[in-house]
Amino acid sequence: MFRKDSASDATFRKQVRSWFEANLPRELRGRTVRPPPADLMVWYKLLSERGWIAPHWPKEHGGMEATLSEQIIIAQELGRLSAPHLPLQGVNHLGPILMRYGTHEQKQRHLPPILRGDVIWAQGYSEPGSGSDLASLTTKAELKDDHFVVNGTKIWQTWAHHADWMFTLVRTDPEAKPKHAGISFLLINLRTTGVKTKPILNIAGDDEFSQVFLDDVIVPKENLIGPLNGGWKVANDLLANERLFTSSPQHALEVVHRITRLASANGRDGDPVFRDKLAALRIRIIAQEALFWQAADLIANGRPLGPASSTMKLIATSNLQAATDLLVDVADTHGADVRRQSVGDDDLDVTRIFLQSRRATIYGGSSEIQRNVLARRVLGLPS
Amino acid sequence: MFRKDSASDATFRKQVRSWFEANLPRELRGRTVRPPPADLMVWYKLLSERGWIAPHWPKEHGGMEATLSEQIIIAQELGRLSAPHLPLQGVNHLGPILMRYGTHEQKQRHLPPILRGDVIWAQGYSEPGSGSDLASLTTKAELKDDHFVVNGTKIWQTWAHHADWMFTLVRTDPEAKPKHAGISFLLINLRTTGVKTKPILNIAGDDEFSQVFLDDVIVPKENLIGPLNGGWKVANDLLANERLFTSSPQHALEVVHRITRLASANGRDGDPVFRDKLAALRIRIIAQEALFWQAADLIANGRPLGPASSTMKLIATSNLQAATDLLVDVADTHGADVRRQSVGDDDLDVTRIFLQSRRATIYGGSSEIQRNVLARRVLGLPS
Amino acid sequence: MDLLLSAEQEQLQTSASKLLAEQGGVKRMRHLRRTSAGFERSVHEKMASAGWFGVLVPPEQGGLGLGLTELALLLMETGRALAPEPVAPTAIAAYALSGGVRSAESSSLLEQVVAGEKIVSLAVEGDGSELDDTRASLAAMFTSGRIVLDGTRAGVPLASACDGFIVAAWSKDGPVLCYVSRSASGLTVEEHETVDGRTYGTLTFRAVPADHLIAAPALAAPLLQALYDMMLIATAAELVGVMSAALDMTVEYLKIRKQFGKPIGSFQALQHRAVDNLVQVISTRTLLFQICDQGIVASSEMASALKAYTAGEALALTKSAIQMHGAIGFTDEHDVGLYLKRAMWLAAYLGNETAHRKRFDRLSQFEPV
Amino acid sequence: MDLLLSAEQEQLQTSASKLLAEQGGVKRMRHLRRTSAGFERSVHEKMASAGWFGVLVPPEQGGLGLGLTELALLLMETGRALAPEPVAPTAIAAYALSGGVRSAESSSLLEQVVAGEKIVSLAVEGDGSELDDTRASLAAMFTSGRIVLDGTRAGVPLASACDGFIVAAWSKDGPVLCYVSRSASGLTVEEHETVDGRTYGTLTFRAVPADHLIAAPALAAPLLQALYDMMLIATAAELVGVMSAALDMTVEYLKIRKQFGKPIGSFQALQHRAVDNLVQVISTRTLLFQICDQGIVASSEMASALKAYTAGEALALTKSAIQMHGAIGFTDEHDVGLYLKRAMWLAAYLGNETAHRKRFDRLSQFEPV
Repeated sequence: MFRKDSASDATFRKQVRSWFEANLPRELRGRTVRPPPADLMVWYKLLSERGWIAPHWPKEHGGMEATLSEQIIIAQELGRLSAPHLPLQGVNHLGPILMRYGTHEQKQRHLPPILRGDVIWAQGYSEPGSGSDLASLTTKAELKDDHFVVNGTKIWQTWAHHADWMFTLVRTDPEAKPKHAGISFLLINLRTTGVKTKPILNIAGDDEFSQVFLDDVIVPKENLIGPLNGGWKVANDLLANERLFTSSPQHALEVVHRITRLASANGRDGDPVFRDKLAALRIRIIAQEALFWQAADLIANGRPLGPASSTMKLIATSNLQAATDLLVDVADTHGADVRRQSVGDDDLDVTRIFLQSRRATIYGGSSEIQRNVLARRVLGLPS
Repeated sequence: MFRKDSASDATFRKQVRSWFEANLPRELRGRTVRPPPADLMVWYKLLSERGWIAPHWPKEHGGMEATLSEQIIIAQELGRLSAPHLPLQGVNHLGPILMRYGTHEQKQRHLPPILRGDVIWAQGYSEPGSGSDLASLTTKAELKDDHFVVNGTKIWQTWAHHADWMFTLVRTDPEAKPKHAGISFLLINLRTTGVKTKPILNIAGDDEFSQVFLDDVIVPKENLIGPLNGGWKVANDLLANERLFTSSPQHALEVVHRITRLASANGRDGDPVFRDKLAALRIRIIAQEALFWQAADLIANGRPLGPASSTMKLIATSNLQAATDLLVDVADTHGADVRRQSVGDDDLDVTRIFLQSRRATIYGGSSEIQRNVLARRVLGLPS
Repeated sequence: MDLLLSAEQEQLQTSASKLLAEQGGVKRMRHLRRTSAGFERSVHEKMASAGWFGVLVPPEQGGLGLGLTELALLLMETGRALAPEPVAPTAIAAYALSGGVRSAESSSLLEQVVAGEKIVSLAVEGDGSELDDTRASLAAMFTSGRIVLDGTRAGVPLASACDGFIVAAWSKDGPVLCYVSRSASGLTVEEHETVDGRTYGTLTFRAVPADHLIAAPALAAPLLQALYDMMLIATAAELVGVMSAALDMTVEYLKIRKQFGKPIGSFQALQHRAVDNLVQVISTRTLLFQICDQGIVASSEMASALKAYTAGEALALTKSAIQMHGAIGFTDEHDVGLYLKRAMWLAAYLGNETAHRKRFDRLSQFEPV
Repeated sequence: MDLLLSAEQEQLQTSASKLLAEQGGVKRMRHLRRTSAGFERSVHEKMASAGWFGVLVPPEQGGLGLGLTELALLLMETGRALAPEPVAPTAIAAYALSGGVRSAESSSLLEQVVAGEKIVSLAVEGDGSELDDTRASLAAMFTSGRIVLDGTRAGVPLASACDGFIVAAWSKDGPVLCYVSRSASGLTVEEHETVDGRTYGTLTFRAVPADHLIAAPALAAPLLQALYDMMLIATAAELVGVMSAALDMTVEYLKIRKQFGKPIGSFQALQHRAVDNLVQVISTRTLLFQICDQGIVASSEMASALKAYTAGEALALTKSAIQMHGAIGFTDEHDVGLYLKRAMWLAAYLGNETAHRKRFDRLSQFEPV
């Protein structure tokens, strides 16, 4: 809406689109439940072979070194075909962290398998007692000679029960004040003795999450990333820019697309009350697009996003949920059916989309936490 | 909607309606700004002579001793003619307090002039520094022999600059803990030396409020109501039941009436989007009516309203504001005009109605305070 | 807490609550999700023994002869426990039988329904956009003394698991109500799974002979209207139960869950949200009771107002409950999600908030005091 | 804070803010409420000296040759200070003159407008329900070389106090734009007071000869569309200024005002509400700038999206600001109420949220990525 592709971006989009259309397996399109890893990693490896699995990585590490607008184009074109969500914790989270904080050996060892899709990574930050108050985490790692002994439990890892490794935050100084000064960033091989994982079904019946139990797990000291007790900064440093993609208007627009298809199938598209609601939603998403493109410009200009990422997340998540609300609304008496609501080739899957969108305002810093951050850091309100 | 008049109530309504129609001066109907006291008190005295100024007072004190449904009928019929708001602080607030807490002499002295409209009373609770946190009030009354010496200032009195007397809360024990244990309930004659009043215009340009300055004001000890330092209970005891009337659905319904008249005048009444909004509002008000009638039943059965009055106030005020929002919405490009928007005989006065409705969620315990009360007293959430 | 219930009504509510708790409460429902029947006949029979299905049936016909308020109380408890038995359809079917023509077949069927021996569901829903217009989709022909049905009926709760249906159809003289066994020849049931793990059905009738007539046009028209509105009210009652249980569960969690060294229920933003949810529970419940109080035949306008209001508030409240539970609320293993899903079905069933707001607008005239 | 303004743009904004503060800021507006002119010619001239009215006029025609972003910056400051001068109409009138036919009259008028010597307002608003459809209410006839106007134009800012109008009218060949002096014979102005203490006018033309033509149909059609959309954007810019000042004022108050022994800004419920208002400021401002960035002729669809969105958010924010101020916010003596009232007028002017949502729906096609 706000940006037309430049000539070179248009060429790039064309190239990406035709390759995706030719190569993304049809049975992986439009899935609202995560396919099994074996199916999914086929697509991961195809992208990897094409050199497109890590658009934002520098060439020296095997990435595309794509411009931000190219990265956005890839995300848009994947969304256009409703490509499945891949386990990209390694590519998106750990990779950039290793590039900034890893030693030469750490980079050599871990980056190539991420790129090839040989290793699936899970992110292990939250604990049962530490959600919004992450700094209170208690999983303990005691340094003994050349290794850590880790005890505790981590929860809400995406797909840890299918993962090979986990990057995680552990407490290495129980006395530290403030609490986040006693936390380190550690890589743990999930095949190590003493590690157990348990899948957790989400509200939509998808095995999205896991709990990981760590019982006297031996972790070599070389798996420490960044300084001992310096893990808080390692984990948080690159968060803001990542949020650009999680706050993309595309997620809500994909739901709008479902809404319009359903409405034209069931005749609601001629109802002025529906049109008013849809227009209100679309206008809100236009405002979100404006924020998104401005943030992209800031990042492209090397300027920090800062608390603006909290604003974006609040807007993105509330728009997404407003969209799924309208989807259920338009479905009327079928708003609770789990049978696939097919319109032409499309599976609209109203209930699952609605249920999954509950996640948005809870994970990655709940809306309440984002508001606390903005109250403190932008408005300067007292605590 | 929920209640049909009983046979005797129907007779009563007929009697009230025809008398109001015959006697309420036409120039006092449909006013959105308070007419001057001289005009207003004519109507007060007419009602008083008819014996209808104090429907809820017992007969022994000159009241009607009306049933609750009769009281509601009177309020409805006054609303039906858009009768002006009278200065009823004496009738509605002080009267019942005197009847419960006053001595024989106090009742004898103050009740008859209230009934006759010879004395206008103001309520002096809030102070510039004590709004939501009323118990922190600092206006000081020192007891010396047979009188108090009062110093301080009171604010947000309705019409104190036109009033003769004020009933007020003053601090008689500065050391008391908790703070509300050091507060007494006092009557102050506003013609006393040392009293100054200043009108305050509200946002709609009406001289609704006043500030009262008290500078070494001598108040006879006989003006103390209830025990020394027992004023908090005196002032709060009867609040819940009074809220029944302030939370009446009638206020929002009167705005709905304006909305429908405006919409049929400007053609919006045929617009499905408008009809959907109006239906949503009317349904909300129906739910409010249900609460109102249930509360009326509770009161009629002698059961305490308790925190339910907070629920009612939250719903009543948000419905009122939703109604004035819709009124402005329907007016579209005329939504900011102060010229009288006449439809037939009616003056719709969109902007003033909208602005005045801001009051609802601030005064009489703001919505924030009501939510605090319910969180603590009903949900038992910790502080 | 803010109701004006009689001692008898309170006792009915308490015993209903106890009965459901004894069967296993929400845990039971969790295990019954996506099973073929979706509910338990044995529990249905216990409900019958407690008189639930005769609540609206006059004593002389073997019922309790109570009113909508009592039905609402039972359904609020059903909603609170997420009990999957077809309480509302059965109780309302019994009402229909008791109010239709007195025939040997009807009386016998009524007896069986009230006793819990036969489970009868309701097939009276019109097409989604028509709501209570029964004309559209199912035709009734009187042929040599029998009624023969052709067409479809949608939105029939637990259609595959019941023994028969009270069916509304359209004859050349107007609407009729009749009884059709589940096993009637020419009747097929297409099952749809709902998000809360139960099913409802679409019935297709191909020259299906009805078992017997329940009401001919003159009687059927008002009866059908009453049934439809009663089902709206019943659905709202179950929603109110769902809402109040979700709120209670959330408030408990706010008191127990600690973050930043404090119970999260001490944070004002969450307190105020919980209070807004409390207000939703109080206002929907009060509206429900006041409408029930108007007597067994409520106005269609009010029934739609109630359904629209409750559907909207219930979705908002159960979503809020998930949010306040945080990550654990987003899992399948926590019960709070079951309440959201049940609210989704009840909100959609018989037409959602938008649909009933429109019906309200169509039916109602605004008359200021 | 989250903008990508150039150094020049930032400087323009700073100097505009300074100019308005030097004139007296909001206090000045308070004194000018309900006065006959409603604004000060002397201040208007200072704005002219600072180049404000030539912001959209090419340098070769005596303007600054800047774009919508710069106009938006000036208007945001105008909104922040509640300055009553007709900044948007004047600057957009100058744009219209610079983009119309080149004639001696036009050039001379343009020069005077840019110099602040003549104040020209815009009379292009259609009827409320038609928005940008100019056909309805004002007809233009070409009679012996002159244009003669008959009909009405509504919604003209400060109509009584200006020197003339850019008028849109409908001729048999299509729309025309022309200039009409305030003193033209046959022209009457009916004034309406607005809630913020200013006026706008309805013009009635009875065989009024236009002073001169600004654009004949071929040119007038796109120019008129651009003017209307530009005014929408300008109105939104002023609203964004109003919102940001109201938020700043509120946040200051939250820090200072104490209750229960603490600044009320330490209560989480108020913090979160203030944050929601911050998000409204950021998102409306960002949308404004991104639309301005698309160039001087924005799409009508986007202009309506912006007007709808900003009108809604501005009313919500200024109401919230009153609420957070509590009792003092409900008085006439506190400035925060002035912001609500200004928001009411700007939200209603040229069509409110509902109206522009409808226009957006009409103009836009949804195309997913």
